[in-house]
Amino acid sequence: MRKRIARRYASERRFKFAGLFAVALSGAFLAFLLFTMMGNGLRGFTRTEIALQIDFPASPLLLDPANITDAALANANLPMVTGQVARQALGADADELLSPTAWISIRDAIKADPAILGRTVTISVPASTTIDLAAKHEGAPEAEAAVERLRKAGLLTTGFNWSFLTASDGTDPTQVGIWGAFKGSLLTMLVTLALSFPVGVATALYLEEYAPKAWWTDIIEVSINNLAAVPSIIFGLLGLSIFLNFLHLPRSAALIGGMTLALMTMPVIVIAGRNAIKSVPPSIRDAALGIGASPVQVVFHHVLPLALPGILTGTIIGMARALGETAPLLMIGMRAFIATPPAGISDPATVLPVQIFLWSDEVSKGFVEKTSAAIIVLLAFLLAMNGLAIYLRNKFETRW
Amino acid sequence: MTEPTNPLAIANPKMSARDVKVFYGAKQAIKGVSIDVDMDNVTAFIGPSGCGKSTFLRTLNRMNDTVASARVEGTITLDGEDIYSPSMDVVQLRARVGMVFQKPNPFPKSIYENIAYGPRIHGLAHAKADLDVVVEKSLRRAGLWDEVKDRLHDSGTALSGGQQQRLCIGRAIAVEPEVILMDEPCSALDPIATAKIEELIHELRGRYAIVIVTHNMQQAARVSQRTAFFHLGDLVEYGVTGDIFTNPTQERTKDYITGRYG
Amino acid sequence: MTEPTNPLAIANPKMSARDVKVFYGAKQAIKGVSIDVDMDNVTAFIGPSGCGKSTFLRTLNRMNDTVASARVEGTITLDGEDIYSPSMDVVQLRARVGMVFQKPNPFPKSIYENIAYGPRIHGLAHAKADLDVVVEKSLRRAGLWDEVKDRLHDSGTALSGGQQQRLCIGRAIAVEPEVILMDEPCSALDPIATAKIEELIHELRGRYAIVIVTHNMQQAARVSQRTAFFHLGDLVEYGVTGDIFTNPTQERTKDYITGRYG
Amino acid sequence: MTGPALFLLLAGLGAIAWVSARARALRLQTVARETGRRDAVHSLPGYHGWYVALWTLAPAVLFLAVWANIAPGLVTQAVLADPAAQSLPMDDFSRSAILGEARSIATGAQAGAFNPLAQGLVEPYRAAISKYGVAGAVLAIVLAFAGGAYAFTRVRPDFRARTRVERLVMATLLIASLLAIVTTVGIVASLLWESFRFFSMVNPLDFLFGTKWSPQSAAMGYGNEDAFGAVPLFWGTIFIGAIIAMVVAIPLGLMSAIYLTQYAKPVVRKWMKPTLEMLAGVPTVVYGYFAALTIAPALRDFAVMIGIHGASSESALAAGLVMGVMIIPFVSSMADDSIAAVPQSMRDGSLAMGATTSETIRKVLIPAALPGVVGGVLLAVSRAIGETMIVVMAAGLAANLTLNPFASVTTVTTQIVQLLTGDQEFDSAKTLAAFALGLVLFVVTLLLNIVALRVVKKYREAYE
Amino acid sequence: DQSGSGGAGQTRDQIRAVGSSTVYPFATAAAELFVQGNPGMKSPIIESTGTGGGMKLFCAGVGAQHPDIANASRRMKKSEFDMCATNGVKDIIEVQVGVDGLAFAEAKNGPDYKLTPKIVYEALAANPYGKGPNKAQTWKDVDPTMPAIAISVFGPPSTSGTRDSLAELILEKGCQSDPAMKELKEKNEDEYKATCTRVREDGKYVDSGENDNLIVQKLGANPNAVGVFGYSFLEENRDSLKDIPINGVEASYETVSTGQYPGARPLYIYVKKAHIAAIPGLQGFLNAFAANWSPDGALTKRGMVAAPDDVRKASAETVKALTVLDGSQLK
Ligand SMILES: Nc1ncnc2c1ncn2[C@@H]1O[C@H](COP(=O)(O)OP(=O)(O)OP(=O)(O)O)[C@@H](O)[C@H]1O
Ligand SMILES: Nc1ncnc2c1ncn2[C@@H]1O[C@H](COP(=O)(O)OP(=O)(O)OP(=O)(O)O)[C@@H](O)[C@H]1O
Ligand SMILES: [Mg+2]
Ligand SMILES: [Mg+2]
Ligand SMILES: O=P([O-])([O-])[O-]
Repeated sequence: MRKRIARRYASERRFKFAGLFAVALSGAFLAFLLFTMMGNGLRGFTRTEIALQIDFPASPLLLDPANITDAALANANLPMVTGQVARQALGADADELLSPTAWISIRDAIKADPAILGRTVTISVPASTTIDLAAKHEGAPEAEAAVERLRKAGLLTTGFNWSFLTASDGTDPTQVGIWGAFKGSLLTMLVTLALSFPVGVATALYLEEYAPKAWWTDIIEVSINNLAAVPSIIFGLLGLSIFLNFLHLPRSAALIGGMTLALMTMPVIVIAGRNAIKSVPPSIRDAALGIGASPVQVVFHHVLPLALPGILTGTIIGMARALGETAPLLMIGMRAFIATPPAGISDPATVLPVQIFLWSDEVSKGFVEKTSAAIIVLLAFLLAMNGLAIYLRNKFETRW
Repeated sequence: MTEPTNPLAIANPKMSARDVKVFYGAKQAIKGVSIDVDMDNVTAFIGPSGCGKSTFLRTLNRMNDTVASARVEGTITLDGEDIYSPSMDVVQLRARVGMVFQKPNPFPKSIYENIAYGPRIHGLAHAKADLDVVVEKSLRRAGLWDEVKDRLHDSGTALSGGQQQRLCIGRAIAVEPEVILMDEPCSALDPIATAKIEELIHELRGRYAIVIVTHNMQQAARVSQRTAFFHLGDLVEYGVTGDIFTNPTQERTKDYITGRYG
Repeated sequence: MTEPTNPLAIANPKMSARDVKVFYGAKQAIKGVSIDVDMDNVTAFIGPSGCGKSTFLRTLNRMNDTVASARVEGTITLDGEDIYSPSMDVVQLRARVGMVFQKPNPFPKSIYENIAYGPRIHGLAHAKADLDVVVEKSLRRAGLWDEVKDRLHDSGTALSGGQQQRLCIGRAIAVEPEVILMDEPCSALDPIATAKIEELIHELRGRYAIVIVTHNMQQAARVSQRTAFFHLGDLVEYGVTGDIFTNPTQERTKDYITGRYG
Repeated sequence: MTGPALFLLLAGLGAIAWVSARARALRLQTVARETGRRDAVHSLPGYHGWYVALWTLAPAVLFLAVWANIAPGLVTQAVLADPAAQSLPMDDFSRSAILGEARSIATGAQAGAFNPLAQGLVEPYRAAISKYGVAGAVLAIVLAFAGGAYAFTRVRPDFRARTRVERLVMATLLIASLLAIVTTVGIVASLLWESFRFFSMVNPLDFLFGTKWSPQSAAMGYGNEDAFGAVPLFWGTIFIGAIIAMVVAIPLGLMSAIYLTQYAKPVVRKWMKPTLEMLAGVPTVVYGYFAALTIAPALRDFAVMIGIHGASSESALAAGLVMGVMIIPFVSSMADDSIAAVPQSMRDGSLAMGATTSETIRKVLIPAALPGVVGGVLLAVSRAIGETMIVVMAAGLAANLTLNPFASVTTVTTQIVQLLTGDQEFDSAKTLAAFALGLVLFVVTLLLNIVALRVVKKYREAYE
Repeated sequence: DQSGSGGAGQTRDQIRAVGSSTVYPFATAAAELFVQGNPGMKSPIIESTGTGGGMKLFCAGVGAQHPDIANASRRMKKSEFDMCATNGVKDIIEVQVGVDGLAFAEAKNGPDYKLTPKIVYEALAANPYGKGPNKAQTWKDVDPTMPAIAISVFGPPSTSGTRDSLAELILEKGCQSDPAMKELKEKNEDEYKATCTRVREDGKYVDSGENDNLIVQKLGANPNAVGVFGYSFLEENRDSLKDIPINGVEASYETVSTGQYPGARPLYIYVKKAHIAAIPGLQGFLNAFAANWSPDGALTKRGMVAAPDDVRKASAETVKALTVLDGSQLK
């Protein structure tokens, strides 16, 4: 008997340990994922720059200091001048050291302060990807040597890369940023929210509070449950054939992306909404009906306010899912190079996850860390949303 | 089993039901009940669990409309007007025939808002001052004013069970109903709170027609002047409370009152 | 309100509680109860709702351990051994002190498996034949054998309420406990099923120490030889059942028994 | 009149309608209440306000919606009638481009003209736009007044304004819920038509039961036979989504749920549960990237190390593993729900018999919760087989019928993406095959979900 | 901003290009250069849809809602041209912007393969010379001079234009080493095609998806494997990869651009002439291409191989004169 008890306790401990192990393993996987992304991605937020001394009066710039316009700057032969200056300062391999678009930094400096045209100034310009990677100890031996040389000369600085947050897609990894995709995500989410929230809440209210028991309400219910589980890529096919091919709405636009994602998010909101509405105790409805409130008043005065935290939680979760969604957007033309941030919902746009997908496919190795950095931005965004949902849930969790 | 019973003839009934049958889907819960309710007396419905007391009570202000499967036959009148006629506005009917439920169910709002809600949606008071008057009056009538007057803006759900139930009665009173229906209003309460509610019913009597469902025969005896005994969907006996308890005419009533079943 | 009471002195108690206090978080549900339970008598716990009958009952086989917020003070012994001592094995304790709940809760398995579950986990029977014997014996003792012997492999949940409750008693018996605790075992049953259970308790008496919680005083009178009256966490009075019902020494007991409250 | 100004004006009219109708109702009702019975007054004054405001706004807004669609045509006609339009090129597109540019400049959306011809049309455009703008605005305002006046005359104490307004609210709610059906119909329609065309080129039986998927055949013009046997895709989908992913997700999800609900301290549960839920919140493109660049190479190295030949770096295992991790929270939350739905009395019953916690869980709770758990797993499977980005990025394209988890397989969703974004002649069976695959996917997940929901529901009822 | 409804007056102030994923990096580079040279213009939108998908969108019609440019890693097909014409896209300008090298590569520590089109064909064909399924397991099975290493080739998927090039530039050449195949071509084009270009599907050839970075990674992890991809990827990853000579010719910028290295194919963009006048900047975008496609231009820095001088000259002429494509030249 004693032995038997001991055995049973041992099995109890094993079982409990298996549970703990499962939790720990799942948690560890998450930690590993986040850690890997952080490890790769944090580097993406920094950029290596090389200080370049330019003697403007002596340079063969075709620029009239009195007439600094965009067009004038574009025709001022800046790329060539930059190349020359760089070769003088850094040696023959300067082209390898500087980003091919380094001259843009000089252009912007001139634009910001045309007065510098009259003197010699030192401007920090982005280093090439090879140098950038080498400065972060990821590069080839030759590049590392070059970095060493530049460091010794005190020309090299590695600092936070603000332009990663303010620039848009591009071809040079040292110059790209996520602002365009971020804005695209924002616009898309706005459309999604504006469409799916009212419709979702209205549907949830109708089904939970008013719908008669009839065949067609059953159909609505089945469709909604089903839509919540339809693979997202199918929504992409829907967007492709209905919104693009049939309705001829503008391709690649945040509008279409938002509409497609709204169809996907709406059932999530309906289901969360129905659960929230269901958890409002019937006694509240009875109470209101019992003193002569009409069914619409009952819902809008009592049920909806009480269910709102739950509905909001569901909405945030649905929106978070939509924010991370990629597959359907590939089908509707958002897999595109869009370097001008969208100004409105009908402008061509891309979104963060698609940008990640695009960058993961880029040739240049500098994009690896940019991809991870973009992932960090996306994850931070999502964590914030999920955190808000959890906060709401905990704050308003009511036991009746 | 169903013997015809002779409901008390009441000269000028406030509400009157004639041959009312209620079905839940195919199941019949009320099998042809006729009864009159008047202003001057408190009417108690008693009977074993599941006999249809609540069901019948809820037909009186059409709360059964909210149950999709429920269907009502027969006529029920309020001041002679058929409450199931299409021209009857249910919302207004419920304002005239108020209801208090078994479990106190205050809105999760302040005490003040609980009372003010009804007058507001019925347009009985517009200015803040008017509302204040209505709230105070209703809480006074519900015997709650002294206990809550300093914390009108606390949540109604923070009150004790008995206070909550009185709040619900006050809320019903606030829309100036003519009839108040109470479905086992004390069953969730402790003895002291129960006593307070019973006292309150005494005070309200005469001003409103009151119908109370209870499974506690002592309570029926204490608060009511008329008692109706239901069994399996039938109104078995209806009469002056004293008579029913001391001298029931029906065998089933007697069995129930002496505790043979239930 | 708390007057000291003199629990029945029992010479050789099966279980014995001394100054037991139970807290749920900060709230005290049992305020120092001392009581002895013996083999030869059925002990009934009565008292108004919420007075702590169930709480106290569950301390007797440490089922309260499953409630995270519950905390027990004082000593409880089984055959003189402290059941809350660290050396006491809860699993074995519960095998010795069985429990039957208010709502019949058969496992969603076959009747056979319901009974065989306990013997199996405790290793009381290994071979199929042994198990068969145990199952039959337990079902016979629970007075259920004749009704179910032809459908031992039907689901236990397919039985009627009364049969389910007897199945649960049989399940408890199957691990050969010394004490059986029953928490309102008949409150979910109809009168006929109730009568069967009461009969069963009569038959089991003497073989097991039996403690039964009930809110039905007639039932307490019918099945028990000792009655303990609880009120607001106190053990107000404990004595021979006949005395308690005809001649209570405490005012509160009297009020309760005559229906002043509850 | 510009859009915003008209909008403000209408909003103002609506507000005036609301205020005046409400005031009138209030006055009439006060009188009625003093004289008449209490039901002489039906609706709150506010409802009368809404009723009249709706009548004021709805017709005008509806009219404007229609007007917005016909006015541009009228404007263009007017501009074309202008002498300056004579010099426009005849070809349709340049013409409409120039017109469009002129309009953009006229409305201020664009500053300078790209096409010199556009500049000349700006003035006519401006004139026409303002002409038709004013016309539309006047008509809208007239309509608003007419509607408002009609409704205003109906304000009476016993008029059931509340009923009318509420009926509109109900209609709105109903229409919203019908949108779900419209979406479903949209999906089915968009898949069905193209699939139909595909099946007119490829025998459905060959498609469903063929064991050779060789898209190069169709892609490169080797003919359609033998090219569209989708069984390897179905197998790949099942292998990754329903087998490997589930082998990861079911034990981890189930045991996590058990540990967190039955053993963990409340604090641990409070923090761990949302933490694990984050696994489902990570975007799938991130998982895909992670699977392709971190997990897959590691697995391949591992396979080579233990001597497995033909290990591919696009192994089914890499995609399945990562997908399994993604699915853990689905399984665990469904398991959590179903275990929680087993009545506490079952647990008490078992514990009271002297069972240990793990015995109670294994022998009572899990068997009782099994239908719910199964339902949850089915839902997770349907989610896994519809998952796209992970497999697009980490699973291969080789349509192998293999049991080797280190080999490369392909899935339905991967192929859909490939087929629609590859170098295909349009209208080839190949592009259309994407829709046929989509249809199959839709039908399968639909069935899985129906079954799963049935199972879960039935099981819930069993305890209610 | 894409505005306009009701038929008349649609316009767009952003250039739209769709099509090949191979041309995509060069088109994006051109787009960037275009914006740098024309400040104030919005950046063109380049969508990577694959050549065929791009053609479908391109040929759907003329107007603001249709793209202006189709990028292609192969020449437009006759059927596509006809479809364009049916939809009113009549005047199409064809510009060859450069050349993409099809590179064969192995890991830095690889076994130093030396390949010929014939070896590649015999190793990869599904049905070499129509003599039944390919049974070769190792390179040695194909050619005794090769090492006895299991055949494993990572290459473009059948959905890509790059795969077309592999078939056309390498496989067919290898196939034609057998004179019987040349005859077959005359007799039965379809059978010839199947025999000469169909690739085995038993796992020796691995369809490697669109993500060429992955191929690079895989080669690093698997030194015995051969990778086939765009030359630009080889250039970018010289630190971890080395090229495999074909017919003894090393893949370098020169050999690819002169066509000595066998894997070279033209890259095109197709432009709607009707859009040139209507879409602001379209001409400028073409000019940006033309200005940067020379051997020392920015596009070649991105990995594109410049076309031979005469082709470049002709293309520049086309861009200037906007010469329209004659459909009868197409296959
Ligand atoms: N919504 C419903 N649907 C179907 N049947 C119902 C419904 N409500 C009540 N019933 C049934 O109608 C009968 C009468 O129920 P009712 O609630 O009126 O009884 P009661 O007398 O109030 O009982 P109690 O004392 O338990 O409250 C019962 O058999 C009950 O099961
Ligand atoms: N899990 C718990 N957590 C907190 N308080 C509890 C818990 N269980 C019971 N209580 C409280 O302890 C007190 C005693 O409860 P108990 O269930 O023992 O009463 P009872 O006499 O069995 O009542 P009844 O006749 O209603 O079953 C009550 O006030 C109850 O609210
Ligand atoms: Mg009732
Ligand atoms: Mg109890
Ligand atoms: O995208 P493709 O170049 O392979 O057509």
